[in-house]
Amino acid sequence: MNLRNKRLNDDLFYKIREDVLTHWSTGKDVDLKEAMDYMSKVPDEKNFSVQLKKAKDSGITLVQPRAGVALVDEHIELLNYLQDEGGADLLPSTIDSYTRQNRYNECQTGIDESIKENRSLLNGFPVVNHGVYNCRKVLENVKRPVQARHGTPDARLLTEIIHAGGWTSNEGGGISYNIPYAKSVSLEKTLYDWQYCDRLAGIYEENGIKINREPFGPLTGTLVPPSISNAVAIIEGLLAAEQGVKNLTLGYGQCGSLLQDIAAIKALTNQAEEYFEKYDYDVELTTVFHQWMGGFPEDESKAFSVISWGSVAASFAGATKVIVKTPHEALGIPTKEANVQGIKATKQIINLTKYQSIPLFSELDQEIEMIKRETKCIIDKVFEVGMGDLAQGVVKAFEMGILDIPFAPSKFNHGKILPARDNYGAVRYLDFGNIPADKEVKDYHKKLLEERGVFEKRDVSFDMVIDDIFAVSKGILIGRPE
Amino acid sequence: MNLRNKRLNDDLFYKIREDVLTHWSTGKDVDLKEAMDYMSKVPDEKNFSVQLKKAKDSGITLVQPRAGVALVDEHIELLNYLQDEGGADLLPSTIDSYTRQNRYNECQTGIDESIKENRSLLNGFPVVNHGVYNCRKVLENVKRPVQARHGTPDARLLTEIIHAGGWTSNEGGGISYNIPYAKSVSLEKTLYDWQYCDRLAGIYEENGIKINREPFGPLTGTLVPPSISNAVAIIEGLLAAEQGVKNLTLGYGQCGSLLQDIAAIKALTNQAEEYFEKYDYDVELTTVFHQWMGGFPEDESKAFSVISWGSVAASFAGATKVIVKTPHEALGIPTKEANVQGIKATKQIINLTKYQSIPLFSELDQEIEMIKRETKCIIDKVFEVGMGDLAQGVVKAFEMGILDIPFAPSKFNHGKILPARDNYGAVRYLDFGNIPADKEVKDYHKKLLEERGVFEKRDVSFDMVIDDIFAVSKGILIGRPE
Amino acid sequence: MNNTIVLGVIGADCHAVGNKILDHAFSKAGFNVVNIGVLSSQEEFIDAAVETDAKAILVSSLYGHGEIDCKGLKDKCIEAGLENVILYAGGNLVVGKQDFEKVEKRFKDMGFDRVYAPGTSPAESISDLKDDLNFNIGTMAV
Amino acid sequence: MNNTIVLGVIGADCHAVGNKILDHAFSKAGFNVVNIGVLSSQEEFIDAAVETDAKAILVSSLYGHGEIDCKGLKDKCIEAGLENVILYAGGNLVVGKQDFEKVEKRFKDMGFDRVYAPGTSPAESISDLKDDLNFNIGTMAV
Ligand code: B12
Ligand code: B12
Repeated sequence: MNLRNKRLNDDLFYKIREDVLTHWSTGKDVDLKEAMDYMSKVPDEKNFSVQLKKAKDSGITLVQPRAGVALVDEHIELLNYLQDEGGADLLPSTIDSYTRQNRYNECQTGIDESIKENRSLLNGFPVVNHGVYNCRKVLENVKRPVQARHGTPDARLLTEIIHAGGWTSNEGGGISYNIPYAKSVSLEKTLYDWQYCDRLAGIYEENGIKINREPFGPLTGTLVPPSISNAVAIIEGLLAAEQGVKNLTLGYGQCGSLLQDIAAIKALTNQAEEYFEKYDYDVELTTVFHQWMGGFPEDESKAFSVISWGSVAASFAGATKVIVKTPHEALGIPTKEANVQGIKATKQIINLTKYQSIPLFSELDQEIEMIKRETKCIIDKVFEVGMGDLAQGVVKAFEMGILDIPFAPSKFNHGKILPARDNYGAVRYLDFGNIPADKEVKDYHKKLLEERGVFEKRDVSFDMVIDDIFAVSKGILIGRPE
Repeated sequence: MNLRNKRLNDDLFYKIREDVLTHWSTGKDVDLKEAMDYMSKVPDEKNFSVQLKKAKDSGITLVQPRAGVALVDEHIELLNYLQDEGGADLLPSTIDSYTRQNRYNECQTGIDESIKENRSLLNGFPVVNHGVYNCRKVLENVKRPVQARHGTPDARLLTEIIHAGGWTSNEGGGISYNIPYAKSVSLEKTLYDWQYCDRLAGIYEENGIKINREPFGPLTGTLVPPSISNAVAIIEGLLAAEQGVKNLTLGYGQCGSLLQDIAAIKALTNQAEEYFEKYDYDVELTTVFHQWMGGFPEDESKAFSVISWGSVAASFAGATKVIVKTPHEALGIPTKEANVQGIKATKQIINLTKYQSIPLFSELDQEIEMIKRETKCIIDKVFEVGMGDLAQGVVKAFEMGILDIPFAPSKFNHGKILPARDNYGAVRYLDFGNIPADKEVKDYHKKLLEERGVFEKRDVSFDMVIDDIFAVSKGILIGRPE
Repeated sequence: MNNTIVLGVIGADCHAVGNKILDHAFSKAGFNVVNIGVLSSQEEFIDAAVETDAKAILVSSLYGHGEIDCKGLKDKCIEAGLENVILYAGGNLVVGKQDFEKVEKRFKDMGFDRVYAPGTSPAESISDLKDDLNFNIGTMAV
Repeated sequence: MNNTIVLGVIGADCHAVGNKILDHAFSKAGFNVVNIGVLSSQEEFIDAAVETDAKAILVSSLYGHGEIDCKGLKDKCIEAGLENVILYAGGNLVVGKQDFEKVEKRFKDMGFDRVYAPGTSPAESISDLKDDLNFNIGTMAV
């Protein structure tokens, strides 16, 4: 394995492919030629890229839930319920955690027990075990595009199966589906494996079939400063584009400060476009805003408000789609009814705010510029340590802590940065670790946190971080001392 | 009755009072001297004015529900539930509709049947029938200030009873509790009767007891343009101040456009202060923001979002308190559980947004100036037709349609103005009726509505008004053609 | 052909918006609407119906006291010789969120011909009333 | 006095935030925390406990497969000579929003000494563990 940010050549790709398709018995049903035929008949209403482009052009924010259960018919029923009762614009298939770890045997146990107990014992849809034809069955029995949402470090077989199955979008990336989801999988491996997934999307594109790719924006979902998640999103976008991906949705997880959230999405769109242009990639770019991804309040009324607040930010930020939480979030995988409640609440806010906007006032503009400046500093350094090669750069950058994701489980993550909220609720760097930033930026963050310290009459310290982690689940935004 | 905007003199006041206290048997228990004694012992935590001032000074938005049932003990239980479970900062006692019409006999039937059937058959707390001692019982059994919220054209006896009962705030006014609530009660009568209520508050103030007064801001709750409700609020504020009221909370009902809602509250505060200064009244001013007062969606998830959206606007507008709706709004008087859900959802948004703010960007500033300009035009004209007397001016202004409240039931309302939303969701004048406005203002509204007409490919007409009336209950803001 | 109907909001109820909408919608659908408005007593409904020879009385109640306020209306109609006049009720007829089927039954027992759940669109009741009165759409001025 | 505890997230579960918080909180409360982190197998828990002579094993499961993942852990503990090691479980132990009492019972039947509902604050389990281990606060380094 010689990791380079270069398009995988056909020989290599098809050699790897031969092996990948043997990882589980359903791999043998994937026939690329036949899959292209099938895909070319998927109507526009069920094509992710087409629907996203339409939404982007008309300035609308689409609504997408997360959902997946162990068995095919139950999964179809679930998706139809979300689509018909909730009015979901885009459909998910959230994949279970065993599949994510390529433990297909355990999936099989889960499927068998789910059949026996007549309830889903898996936390998602075990797509590899179900295989190509069941993916098609799912797609053919719904009215909207379907996307796989997972968290799989090695998603190569999964990707083969879902696309051959007619699903036109795949979430993930070599960084975003490794560092927050794995403990000891190397970045070389996941970057390489995701090049495969991206390349497969590229091959479909070269055959005239539109496939949407979506790096996972929120990472650990817990107080991630916008410049970190934007840097990762743009880098994964560039890596995907190199493999021939043409339709990209870059993501961001709500921080909770309206101003910062709007700024982050605007900075992301703007800066990603700059980089695509700079590196000469022709990409159709859209954005996804994730409602609050950290710990939720248990109380459902409060959860509804967290959902609404995320919808407000998504709408005013002008995200192309919003990923919906549910009133059950703090407790467990939502029932389909709870999922529909989340969708309805979200749509209501989107509909109320659809034609409203907040202009680019100067504080907002300043926040955008600050995020872009921090992000650029990180991305440039990644290129630098990779000696111009972005893939190599990412590996080195994580080693050195130039890229560092707060609270991530991976041992390849530096784990030195600490985020905390400033006195107005925006997420700032309490400790930059080795994240590169110029002195002015560092002073800026320091000043903001000290302001909070003065207000709270306490030192700027790790206590703030802990209090902030618990804050939203306790019904507040900033973890003030009690 | 000689209606003038002049402080009622003592002779007249006490003469009227003698009669008022005979309107129902409980009137005899009101002893002003003893009431003052009682009031002077009500602690600060239970004084409305004190709590509002505190909130204003610390820039916090307090949360208050609406609630009331037929029987005293049940009412106490209800309020405690809202206070302890919901965390309500201020408590209401919503009065039933028979009391509002002074039909105390029917109240008695309602009370009797409620006892028999062991469920509340009245839509509120029949405070006059329950009398002074029961008011005190309520106050003594809760931890927060209590306010009467009603809609009573002639609230003189009610006002005597609640204040003697230790309740430190009274909602209402000669316009706002007549035009939206009555069909054929003259304005002379209600203005005169509310002078009495205001005067009584003034007398308490002169004896060192703080009483808060709150004109009812939202009026019919249905597409009321901000300049109309602000004009009425300021006028009722001036009328109250003349009678010696020192602590005023002016209100506004959410229109649904964030920009317009923030602008309306800011315009209201600012302009009310200008008028109080101009007429030399020394008033402690606070504001109340009412979550959406028009038709609600039946679906509870959607209702939650309407509640949240109102909370967002209240918080960013910087209102001193917000009045809460519930997920049951479209269907019927909420259970106490539903009421708590509304409070919790609201508090969650208030807590999430507490330290956030939206600066005064130029579009917002322009909206504020426009509202103030329209409002001033109306108020000045009211003074003019009243030949300098505000009370006389109000009567004439309604006759002439200078003041005109959309969809109001009163036959003394002109009923000629028509409101509709512009293409961005703000409520504008589709027809000014006789509302005074300069040409530039009229052209401005016309242009905005024509823009919507073009967008919707239809003429600006009454159809828009109807569609807008139903819009929010259908889950949208602007009633676009289907 | 007489297609007069009486419209109003009963009792101490001041909710005026739905009433104005119903007036507009039934008028537009060709009915001759006699609207007695909000805060109307049973007697006012009956007097208006007698005076105008109305074919139907549409009672709104929004504020929760509908059950108390509507009691005995049918009897008074019969007394006044209006036994054949069609009686509809709609709005938020009872206090609180209740099972609508039970509410419907209670109002039908009180003599109402049709009962409408909260937020029913005017189109529904217009079409019902046309059926009940055997009005052919073609014969109506629109 | 030995106050070593083993902390980890079982199965294919990657939820790391709660684990880091527990590490911090138990360490601060004076425990010697051996944190094996996320994605840990039953064997890893047992090996760590044997190696460090731990007094308690605190198993987190957030992602919904807790029931499957924890099956048999107690037996393996006994096999490894850890029959006296205290077993706690916490997090979001099962798929979906379920009645906690039932969940608690199921996990107790599996041999866990204490079971914690979603979102329980660290303070609660720290105080429980001090009781269970008869640790006197005074004897602990803070
Ligand atoms: C952040 C988060 C993520 C992040 C995690 C990042 C990371 N690596 O840490 C990301 C986005 C990656 C993620 C992924 C997934 N997640 Co997740 N996630 C959450 C979320 C929102 C917050 C978790 C959190 O960090 N809380 C804050 C910490 C401080 O609290 P805590 O984890 O609850 O831990 C505290 C207590 O529970 C207690 N505690 C925990 N363990 C123990 C053990 C003992 C012995 C004791 C005494 C106490 C104790 O003490 C801790 C400290 O106070 C929760 C929902 C929620 N709680 O709001 C869902 C949630 C846990 N996730 C869930 C799921 C299903 C997943 C996924 C499978 C994907 C999906 N369906 O979307 C994947 C899992 C992949 C995998 N292999 O594990 C579900 C689990 C459902 C269930 N049990 O029925 C939840 C509940 C959301 C939901 N309602 O669907 N998730
Ligand atoms: C606006 C409003 C007000 C305004 C009214 C202004 C005015 N003068 O019109 C104000 C603020 C003044 C007000 C006051 C009160 N209100 Co109010 N109000 C509302 C609200 C929010 C909207 C009503 C509305 O205008 N809807 C829009 C119109 C177009 O729809 P509609 O009225 O439902 O009518 C349509 C249909 O129902 C149907 N329909 C109606 N009648 C009939 C009859 C027939 C025969 C047919 C076929 C169809 C039909 O057709 C209509 C047109 O489409 C409703 C809740 C809701 N619906 O969201 C509460 C509501 C009606 N109010 C309520 C109450 C209790 C009151 C008060 C007593 C005070 C209080 N507790 O806060 C006072 C009443 C005072 C009095 N004496 O009547 C309750 C009634 C509770 C119950 N039934 O259990 C409601 C349901 C709110 C709640 N959940 O608590 N209110």
